[in-house]
Amino acid sequence: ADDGGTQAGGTSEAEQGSNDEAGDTVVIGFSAPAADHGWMASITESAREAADAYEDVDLRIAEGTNDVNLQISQVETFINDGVDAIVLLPFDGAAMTPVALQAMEAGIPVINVDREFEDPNAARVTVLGDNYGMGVSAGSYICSELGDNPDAVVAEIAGIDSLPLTQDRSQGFEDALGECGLDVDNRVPADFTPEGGERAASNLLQAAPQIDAVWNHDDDQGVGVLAAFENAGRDEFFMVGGAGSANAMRSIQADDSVLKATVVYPSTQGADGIMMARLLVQQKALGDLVEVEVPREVQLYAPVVTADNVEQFIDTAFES
Amino acid sequence: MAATPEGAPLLQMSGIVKEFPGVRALDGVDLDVRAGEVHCLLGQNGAGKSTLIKVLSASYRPDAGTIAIDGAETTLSTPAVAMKHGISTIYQELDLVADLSVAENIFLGHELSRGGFSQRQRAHRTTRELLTRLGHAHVSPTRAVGTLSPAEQQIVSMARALSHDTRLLILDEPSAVLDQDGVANLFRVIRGLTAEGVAVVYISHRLEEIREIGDRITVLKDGATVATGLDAATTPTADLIKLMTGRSIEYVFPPRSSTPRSRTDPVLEVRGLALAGVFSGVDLTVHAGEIVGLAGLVGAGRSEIIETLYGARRASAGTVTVDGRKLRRGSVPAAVKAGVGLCPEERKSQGLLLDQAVYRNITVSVMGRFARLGLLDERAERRTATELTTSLDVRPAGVDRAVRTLSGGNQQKIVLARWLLRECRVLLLDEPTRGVDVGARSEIYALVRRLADSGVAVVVVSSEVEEVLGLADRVLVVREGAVVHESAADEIDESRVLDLVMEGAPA
Amino acid sequence: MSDDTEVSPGRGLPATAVPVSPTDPTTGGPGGERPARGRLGGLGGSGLVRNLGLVLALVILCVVGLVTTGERFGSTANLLTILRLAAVTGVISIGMTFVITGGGIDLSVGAVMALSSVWCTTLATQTMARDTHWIVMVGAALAVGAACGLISGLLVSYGKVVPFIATLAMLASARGLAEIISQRRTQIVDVPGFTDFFGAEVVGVPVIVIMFALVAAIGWVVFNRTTFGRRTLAVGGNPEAARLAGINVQRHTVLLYVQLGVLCGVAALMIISRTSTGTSTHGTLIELDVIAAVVIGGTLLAGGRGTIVGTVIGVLIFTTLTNVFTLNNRSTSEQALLKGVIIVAAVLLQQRFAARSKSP
Amino acid sequence: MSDDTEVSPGRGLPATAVPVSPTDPTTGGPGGERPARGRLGGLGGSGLVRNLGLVLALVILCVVGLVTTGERFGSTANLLTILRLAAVTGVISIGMTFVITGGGIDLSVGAVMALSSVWCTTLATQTMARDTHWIVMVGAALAVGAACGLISGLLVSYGKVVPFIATLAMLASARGLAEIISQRRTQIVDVPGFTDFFGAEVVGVPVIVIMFALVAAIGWVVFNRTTFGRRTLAVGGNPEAARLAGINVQRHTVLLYVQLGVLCGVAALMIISRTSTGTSTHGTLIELDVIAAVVIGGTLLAGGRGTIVGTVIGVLIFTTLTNVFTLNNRSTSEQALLKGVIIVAAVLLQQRFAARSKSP
Ligand SMILES: Nc1ncnc2c1ncn2[C@@H]1O[C@H](COP(=O)(O)OP(=O)(O)OP(=O)(O)O)[C@@H](O)[C@H]1O
Ligand SMILES: Nc1ncnc2c1ncn2[C@@H]1O[C@H](COP(=O)(O)OP(=O)(O)OP(=O)(O)O)[C@@H](O)[C@H]1O
Ligand SMILES: [Mg+2]
Ligand SMILES: [Mg+2]
Repeated sequence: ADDGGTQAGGTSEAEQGSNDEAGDTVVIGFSAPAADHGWMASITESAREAADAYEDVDLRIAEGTNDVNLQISQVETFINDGVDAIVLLPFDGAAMTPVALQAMEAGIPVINVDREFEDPNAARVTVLGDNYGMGVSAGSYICSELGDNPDAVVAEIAGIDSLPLTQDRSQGFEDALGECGLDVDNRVPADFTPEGGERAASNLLQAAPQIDAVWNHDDDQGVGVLAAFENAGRDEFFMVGGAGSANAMRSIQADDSVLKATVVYPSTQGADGIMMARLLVQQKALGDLVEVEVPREVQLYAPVVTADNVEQFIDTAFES
Repeated sequence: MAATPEGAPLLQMSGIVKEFPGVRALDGVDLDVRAGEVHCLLGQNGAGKSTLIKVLSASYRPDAGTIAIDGAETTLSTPAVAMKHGISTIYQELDLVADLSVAENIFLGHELSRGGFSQRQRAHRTTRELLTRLGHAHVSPTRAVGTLSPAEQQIVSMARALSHDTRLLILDEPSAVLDQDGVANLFRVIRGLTAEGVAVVYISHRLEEIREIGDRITVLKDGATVATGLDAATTPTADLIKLMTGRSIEYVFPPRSSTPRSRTDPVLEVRGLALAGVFSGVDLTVHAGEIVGLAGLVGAGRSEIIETLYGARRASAGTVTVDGRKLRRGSVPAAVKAGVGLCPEERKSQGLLLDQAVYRNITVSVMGRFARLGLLDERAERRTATELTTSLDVRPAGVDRAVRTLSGGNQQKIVLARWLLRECRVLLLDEPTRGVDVGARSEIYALVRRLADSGVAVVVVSSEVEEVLGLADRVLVVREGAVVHESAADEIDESRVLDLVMEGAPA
Repeated sequence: MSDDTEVSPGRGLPATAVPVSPTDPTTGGPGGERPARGRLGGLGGSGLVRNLGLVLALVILCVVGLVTTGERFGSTANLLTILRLAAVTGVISIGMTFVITGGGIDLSVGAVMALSSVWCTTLATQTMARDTHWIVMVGAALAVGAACGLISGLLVSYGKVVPFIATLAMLASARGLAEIISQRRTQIVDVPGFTDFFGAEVVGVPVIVIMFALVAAIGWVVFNRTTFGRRTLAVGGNPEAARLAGINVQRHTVLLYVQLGVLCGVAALMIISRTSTGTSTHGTLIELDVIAAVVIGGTLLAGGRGTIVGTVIGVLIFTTLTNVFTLNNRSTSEQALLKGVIIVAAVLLQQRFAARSKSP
Repeated sequence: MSDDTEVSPGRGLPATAVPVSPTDPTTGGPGGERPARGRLGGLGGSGLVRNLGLVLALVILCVVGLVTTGERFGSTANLLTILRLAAVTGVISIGMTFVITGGGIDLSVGAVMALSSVWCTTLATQTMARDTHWIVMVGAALAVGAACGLISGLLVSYGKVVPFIATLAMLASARGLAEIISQRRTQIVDVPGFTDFFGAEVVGVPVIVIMFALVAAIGWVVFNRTTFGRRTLAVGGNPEAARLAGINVQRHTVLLYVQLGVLCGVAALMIISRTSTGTSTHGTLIELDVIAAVVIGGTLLAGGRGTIVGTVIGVLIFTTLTNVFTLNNRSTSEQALLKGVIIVAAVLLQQRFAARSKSP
């Protein structure tokens, strides 16, 4: 198994060197989509906590929104304000590219988090989760569990279908399943909420009378999904989660449900973004690297958490 | 049957003042009503009659003045309190809930119920009894009120008033929607009530009704009492009119034109017009410059005839031709294009944009005339509207106030003004003078006649036989959806029309 | 309340009144010419007959479900799934039918449900529930709902704020408050009695389905058979007439919003038991589903006309639609596209029938 | 249309008509006692005076902005940011004011905007635009908007489907179609002329802000000074009376939805230029913002009364609120909570003023 060393990215990792010493105050603008599910809420929360940990960071958090028009205007406001850096988790990466470019042209470094811009010049640093990789991880795990049984029924409970990230995850999942001759037999989208998960799962159970494995994209909606399974008394299959909430990990640890694994999609990206921004503005470098500059791109790893390695991850998992 | 004058009057209002933004609707009104009498309230449109009775029924709170019931001063804070005092009101604008049934409307607010559950059987039974006693047993208690004719709705209001323990019954222009037969029935009910000691406040613009039913008269002018306690039977009409309007008006119809109109070309020709289930086989020819009157009982289908003719309802058979061109069935725009105009029967639901300014209501169907490239010349609109409202004596005079704030009669004048302004080949008037006071009536008659003289073909529907006979050149009598008689207006008299109208009708 | 006053009919009427034939040939059903504003045909009171078109739409939907997915659709389990899904929206829709019929609207239902679910699953409430009885949680949920409804109602009736704006403000505030209280965490329920009760089944029927049926039945009775229901129609149809008839229109309006708030609390209990969580995201956008179900059922958005049966069918149509789509494994986009077409088709169908049942 | 027949005004009037003084002292604003149904006070026509309360709310908001964030709020750049943000919602809100005043509602605006943005940024359209002229894209966007509006309008006016349902169906279908066409991918615009034109500034003012101003100005003139605006008021206020007055109510209703559709197309162009993308997620939930702005501006949701000035102020209030929040660094939850409170406060303020300006 790979070493998941970089994924944690929490404050504990950046202990050494002089990076933590206070420098000039850095004003950082932060904008993210609406915190309408646990993972996104935790992104914003972790950003705030990271900022609070440094007395030289002045964080300005804009209202979370799923309206690109509003998010653009938030970035414009940051530009007008002359902040030192902008950490941006765009609702739609492509749609936010022009305004990010505008910020870069105005001399404000943009740290792009999670959903990638269209133009590499629109961000100084990109902190990426790996949505495609997440699907691949989930798919590979299911392949390894089901072995060579091409007749096995695999179901997928996706997130919000119209988001590019959902498509990337599904694509990765499909591709990985294809490697072992499986495919997705039933697929229902939910909406990243427990309620939506419950609704989708209830219908899914009716659509598929017999299932072998389920991948649920999001542990927050997973709470509802598990409730639906329990309500229906169905447990002939195992489920793989997504995102890696603390709840899910505790459940895996206790082995008290069909949830046997989850694919981590770090919610600490927001915090990573803030740290990058601070280092950039204060012209420091990542302590552990030889590089004197903050790197252009950091792609986070999407490891699979099972009962075997849950200990390692549970502390950095987000509470949803 | 004059009431006994001894003791405190049942109701004593004094110095009542009520102000609306920009208008002092009541400016110190005094009124006393005794048990068992019919007290008539007279006054021009906008004099404040309806406002006064709304104060009495606690729909409005007065700004000043006192109200005493049985000699004891009382504050009427909500309509429910007024009802507790035995005050029941039939408002000028019928205030019923269209989608509720007859029985539900009658018992609205004081439902027959046990533990919150409606006792529908009991309500229906009681409703049937009430309606039977009002002479309208044919109205079903379960029917939605919105489907009733205005006259039938009036009966429902009446039944509602009687379902309370009434000591004072207020009737605001009840006869406006009734025909002779209906009025006679109403008077029979009123007499029965007064015989039991119920006091009645009666408002009407028809002086002959006052004479027939009234005991005493109070006259309002510009929100103040100008005379009170007049004897309804003996006070000369000229005096009453003088008191109301401040001038003397001779109440006459304009002279008919001497040349016989049938010589000119027919403008409107209706052949075999029918509306399934309501009327059939209606033929009608109107020549340029001619006024044709449709007489008949309420519910005879006269409104339906002209609404169908106008395309507002889809005819099931027959043709309508204007100036030789056939109109498309069931299309108002087609009729309008051909130069037909309809002044509808119900001003509130069919005629007015209540929240819009007076001038906009007047010009709404002739907007194109004031527009260049779609841009409106509001000053010209206001000017024209002002001319019309002045000649119709609309009060208050401003054309910028919302129509909602006008009195009932003045609202009617606005509806009419719109159609007088309109360049029409054919003008259809449905109850044009409903609720209009004596002063404005002769002005309206003169205007209609002048329009006819300029070559317009006019059709007038009215429940007042006198009006039909006086205004029209030719009269058609409609009964149960069929034209039963047609003749020149001067070849027939009122009693003959009434006979024709009643023949075979119930009661 | 003077409801029970004994009335002597026609007091003081002349005994000579001419009796007319008691059976009336002209009595037609409700209907008649109404303003041309778009509408769903003359859906008056309640009853399956008036909603024939809608019932037919639902039946067609079921037939499509049966044909395309075989007994998977028709199985008891699936039907119960549909009903369970319908329950949450359904309960709120019943309350919304009253509010809309009474001339109002409430956009805050989803947010109030979320706040209610959060409040009744806080650590404090759960601890108290475990220490005493799980009924504490029920009380908390209903009380929060009622309080929100009360505020909305007071704003609308005494503050004279248009319902759309007042309840939109309530939506924003309630969700904000829910987020603050829960700190945007999903709160897991761990009160055994609670979960056992609401998760139970009675002769195979889940408790929440029974709750939905109960609410619908009570709603129907209140709407059609009580003074409260009649007054709601009057207040929505002609508030001025209602006022003049002595009805306290403002108090009635407040009551309308309060009952909807309470039902949002009930819905919160249902969603808590279904998902075993309380969170500020519960009920996001449910207001649109609810209003759509009510309106498609035949309740007039302008007030004054409503039907509980129609609302229930409306809710079932929407849930069944989603279920059939899922069983058929369609993509979300196709679902959306088709959904629009099907909704319009259902309404047009309903209109045909309404028109036919009206003609003589 | 016979409206244009040349007629001498006042034809057939008595020559003796007494001219009344042209200025009338009793002229008050419209208003007076109304049914108790919640409302925003007697907001009649247009003009700043009638909207004094709203203007005041906006001013207070600006003062709060200035006090809490200093010149950061008052800078030209920030004001332009507010206006740019307001432009998209604003353009649609102007069109919505007409539809709501005319007695309808349109929930599909966001979806139509999305479909329009997707259609006009497909590979095919972009290729054609590059080969010929970028105006092709403009044509595509407007045509798609108009077509959607036409369908909604026909459903409402001739199909007699209630506007809420008809446009909800359009919402679902348009978004579904947009997703299918774009295959849920965000489509990047690469037509230099297009981006240059819409991204440009004229004497420091961005083109899309100018477009918004233009649409608002034209909207005001049409609403208040043309027969179209007048008819809209009539159709919404009393459709039956409008019909009997000879207005082709059905055709007018269709036109209302078509103009809104076209403005959704305009909004699509604006959002494309702002984001340089077309996607099926554009304008999600914008319908609520739009309707809220229109209603808070004083347009009656029931139809028959509307104001363009009020709508513009309504849009500005909402966008300024967001801006001030962003500058003040509040948490999203607090923002939501406060937003509700502020909206209600603004409405109550407006009511005070409306009431005062009505009294003599
Ligand atoms: N709600 C209102 N707002 C403003 N002014 C009003 C309102 N209601 C009535 N008025 C005004 O008060 C005056 C009296 O009106 P009222 O309705 O009492 O007259 P009326 O005597 O009943 O006339 P009519 O015979 O035409 O019914 C009129 O000038 C009218 O314009
Ligand atoms: N919308 C409707 N639905 C059902 N029946 C109706 C409707 N409108 C009118 N009617 C019935 O049609 C008949 C004719 O009504 P209407 O009042 O129009 O006759 P009318 O001769 O014009 O009387 P009026 O003197 O009131 O003008 C009545 O029996 C009435 O109840
Ligand atoms: Mg009056
Ligand atoms: Mg009639």
